[in-house]
Amino acid sequence: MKRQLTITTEPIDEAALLSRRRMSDGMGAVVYFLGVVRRTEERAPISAIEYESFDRMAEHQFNLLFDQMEKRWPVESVRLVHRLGVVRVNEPSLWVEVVAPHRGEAFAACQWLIDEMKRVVPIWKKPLA
Amino acid sequence: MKRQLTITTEPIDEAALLSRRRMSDGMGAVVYFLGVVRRTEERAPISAIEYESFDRMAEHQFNLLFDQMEKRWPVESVRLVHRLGVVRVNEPSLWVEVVAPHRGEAFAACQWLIDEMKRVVPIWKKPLA
Amino acid sequence: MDITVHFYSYFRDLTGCAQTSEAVVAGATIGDLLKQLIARFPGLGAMQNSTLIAVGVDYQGRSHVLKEGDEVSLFPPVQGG
Amino acid sequence: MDITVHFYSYFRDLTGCAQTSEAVVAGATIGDLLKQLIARFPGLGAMQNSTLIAVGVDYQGRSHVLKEGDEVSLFPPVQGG
Repeated sequence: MKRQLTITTEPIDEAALLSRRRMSDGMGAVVYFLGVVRRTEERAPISAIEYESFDRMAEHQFNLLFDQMEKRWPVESVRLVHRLGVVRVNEPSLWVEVVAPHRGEAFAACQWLIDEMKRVVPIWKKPLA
Repeated sequence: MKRQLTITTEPIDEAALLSRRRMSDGMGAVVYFLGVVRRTEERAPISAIEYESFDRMAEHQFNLLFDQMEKRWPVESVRLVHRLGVVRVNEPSLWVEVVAPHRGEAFAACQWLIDEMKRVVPIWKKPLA
Repeated sequence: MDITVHFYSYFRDLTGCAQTSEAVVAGATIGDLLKQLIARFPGLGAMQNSTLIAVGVDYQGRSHVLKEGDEVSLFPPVQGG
Repeated sequence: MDITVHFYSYFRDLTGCAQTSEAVVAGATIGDLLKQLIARFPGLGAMQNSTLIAVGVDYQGRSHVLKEGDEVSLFPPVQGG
């Protein structure tokens, strides 16, 4: 399974990510998820979220998740970008792409990865007014 | 719920579709699905799939599905492109985007839409050797 | 009365036909029409349980009663995506 | 022995500190370390059940036995995405 992990303060460039997608001709399904900062956080209006990470551990925990993903589903490639620092409302903080032979496994693997990320990867957010 | 349906013989241009995405600042999740023609169909190698549709009925059935989707999930917008005619191996035949406040509903609505499409929308495929 | 019938996908190959007309008695159902069509196009017989049928752009069951001017479409299970 | 301790997210605000050192006895567990840290930084007390603890880059439970040179990190529930 090809894996590409990017944890960065740079804005997420979806078009550039798209243009770098490579998939073999046995693959039939690509699932993308884009997480975007919303105007309200716990009912209060915000202007941005500041993301902080324990970098070395975040990378390690993502790689442990990729290891499990590879065992559970026939995923050909996973690419994940998490932005850190100040991310303004309506800007993406997370981009995930999973390529697999069939849609069932692509959806399952992508949702599982995001759920697990939110459980174990040491990234935190602070809403900014 | 905004809806945009395109059933076309033109290639699917993901970059152009991406650049036309609009979402309000209450939306936190975008799920995309891309269905791509695989090299093998029922274990035999193919070069392409030819898609045929009963156009008027396909549009009507998609709209019935969008009506149900709107009742079940707080989706802000759905865009769906299905390509017809000859689609070569490694080219996309289906592109779906769902925008919703949270990822759970975006994933659920997107998967439901594709499952239902495969049950009721009159489009057929013929593998080409 | 005359019912216009359309075939899609490989039903066109089974019948050798994209569109035809079939005369049915008043009060005839889709089930009755299907029987007549199978008698005329025996290739449809093997598929009859999985055949999907629409009147206009909506699916209808075998007991649906036909009326003058109905456009009926017959096709195999759909396979979009 | 001395254990290096890092705090992340709002645990830095609760303790007023990003990194510190804490002396523990040989054979001390993470649970023992946590008790000492709460005595020193009472703000951590209210969070103790939801506090996540890593040694190096791996999560460890309260019964994990510490050894010389361990780098321990304390932080609140994670919230990526």
